[in-house]
Amino acid sequence: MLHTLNKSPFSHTSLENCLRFIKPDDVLLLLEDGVYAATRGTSRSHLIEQALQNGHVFAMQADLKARGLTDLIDGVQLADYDKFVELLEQHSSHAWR
Amino acid sequence: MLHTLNKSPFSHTSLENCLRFIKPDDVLLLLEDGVYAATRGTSRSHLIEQALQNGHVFAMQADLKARGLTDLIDGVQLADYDKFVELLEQHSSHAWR
Amino acid sequence: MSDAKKVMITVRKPPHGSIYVHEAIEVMFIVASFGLDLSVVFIDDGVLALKTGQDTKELGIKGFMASIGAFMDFEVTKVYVDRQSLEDRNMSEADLAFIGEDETTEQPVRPTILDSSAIAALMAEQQSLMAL
Amino acid sequence: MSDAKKVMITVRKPPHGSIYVHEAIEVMFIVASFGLDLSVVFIDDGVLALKTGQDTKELGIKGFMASIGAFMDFEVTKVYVDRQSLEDRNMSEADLAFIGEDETTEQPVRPTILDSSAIAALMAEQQSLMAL
Amino acid sequence: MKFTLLILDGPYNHAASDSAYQTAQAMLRRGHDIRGVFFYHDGVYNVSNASDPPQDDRNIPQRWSALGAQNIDMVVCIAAAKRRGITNELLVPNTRISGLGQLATMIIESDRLVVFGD
Amino acid sequence: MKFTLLILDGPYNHAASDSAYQTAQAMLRRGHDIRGVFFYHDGVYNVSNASDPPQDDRNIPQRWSALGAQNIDMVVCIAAAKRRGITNELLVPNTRISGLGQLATMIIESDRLVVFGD
Repeated sequence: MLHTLNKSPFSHTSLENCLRFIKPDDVLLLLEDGVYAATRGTSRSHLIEQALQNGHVFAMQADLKARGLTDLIDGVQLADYDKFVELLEQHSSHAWR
Repeated sequence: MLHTLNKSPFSHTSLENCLRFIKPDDVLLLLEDGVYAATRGTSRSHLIEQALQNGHVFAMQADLKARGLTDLIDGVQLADYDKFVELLEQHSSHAWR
Repeated sequence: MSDAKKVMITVRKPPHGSIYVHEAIEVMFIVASFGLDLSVVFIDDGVLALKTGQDTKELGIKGFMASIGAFMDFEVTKVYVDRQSLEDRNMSEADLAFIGEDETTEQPVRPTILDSSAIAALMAEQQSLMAL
Repeated sequence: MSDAKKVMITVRKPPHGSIYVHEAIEVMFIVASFGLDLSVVFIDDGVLALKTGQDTKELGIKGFMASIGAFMDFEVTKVYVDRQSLEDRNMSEADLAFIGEDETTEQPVRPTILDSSAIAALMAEQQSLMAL
Repeated sequence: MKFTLLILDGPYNHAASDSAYQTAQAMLRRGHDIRGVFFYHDGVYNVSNASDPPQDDRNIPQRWSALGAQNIDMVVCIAAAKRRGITNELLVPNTRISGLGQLATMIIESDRLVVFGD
Repeated sequence: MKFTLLILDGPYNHAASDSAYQTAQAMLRRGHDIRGVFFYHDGVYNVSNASDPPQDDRNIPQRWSALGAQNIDMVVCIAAAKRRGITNELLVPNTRISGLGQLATMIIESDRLVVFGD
């Protein structure tokens, strides 16, 4: 499964709710405001740290750049739209909005 | 001050954020999906219980009925639109969305 | 039906503050009518859409309690609710609206409550997942 | 100016995922130009709009870093940021973009960081509050 | 008392528009003046004459139009409207498109501003 | 592979519409077919020909229209469109209004569905 998530972890509970439904080896792709979850040292960083223990976490590079985010949690991988489509080829996806 | 809040406390952090800015004797009015915060025994009930220690909390009756909510936290008062306007007469308002 | 594509609709928004649930139900009825193998899962605030006793008259908007009661009539039969989401909202099985009647026993039927791990397993079986 | 009505604009949404911040800035510039006594407060995810180093080119959308840098030129001078919101997001004063230059010292100026109690006190003084 | 309402989200999709309308009705019932209603962000979709809701549902643009007929200034922000495709031809009667300056003026001429949005 | 995209929120207001477009472009780059793009909820606002964004901004409805010109089926849900005021007269070229059955058909005829929304 590929889980996509586009909400800030500070204003929405989508990320913490989504984590209950991620199985080992599932992939989580952060896009739009979801990429804020990938930043280090915040009050919500533990959520992605937890997700990384189970499976892969990607963050959309264009969304990170737009938001000036460079200090990412170790293990978060960068994705562009081609990578996103590659993940979509490999998995069915659910959008956590 | 009158604070209005229209977001579910389960999906959004608006309520807990709003509480930091409520002063003693301020009024909090829950409307739309915000009225879910007024229900008893949930994982978020403590937020309104906390708000009640400082000031008045109202919940819009039409929104409660629409959502089938009857088991409210003690101290939450019911409001209709005339009461809402009465509160608006007495206070400037900020909308926590 | 076993060859039919598996499609899941997830509902995670609360009712009435927005039109999402209302329009999600319209999709359920159509998708079911096309013979797709539909599962519907209510998660997070979505479980609030199933609460008994909702009355939107005073709000001046159309509710959808009647549609929920007709789920099974419209072949929306696999209806699941996330247990944790219910507990967080102080809801129990008795708070859930009926979605139709059992064909043989004629007893009213409620959605099925599942743990999140069971829902995750169900998600993994789907060909398409629609978060509405 | 002391007779001017006190108006506060609060920004609580994050940038770029939606147009709210972009359109909020348009309102700030107009309200300030009408001689209203404007305060602007960035709270919750709104503080992320002020982060340095944002580059929306690759996203294909217009950013608003230039507008933020021109706040003081457009008479948006009372700009406040909630301290707790910064801390939750691992941001410090150095992460905040400049909003213009001090007229006398010509030094670049950052928004002013305030505790929530100070912001609440400021809110109480306003005649109108616009949550955008 | 003189009120201005600021409406930030679209009709049908979000309840903000309904809450605002009910509040406006209550203001009039209680004898207040409404200086104006200003539509911003997705709120500009509220006054489209092309809206054709189901027969048994409320007609939100018509409701706003009826409020405008009571001599209440109903203004749609031009910048927000342009990008979202709301033009003069699409407006219900008794509403108009203008600039954000109208919002500033409404605030200046009102005692209270009330904001409704998602 | 054959993809269908479901778009649930409006243009400019939410990035969902932009993300969907960028994803569609990448799908075509990688040699995939797009069976269709279906616009639902506020997504129906994406294809209004009345949209007139600033000169220096992207034109979202035109982008969808250009995608439709590449023989991709661009469908707007009729029920969602009616209440929100999107009519046949307001559609950009290469898009059409139809029922939810088209979404069901797209799903049946696709390998993957991808959802974009606020």
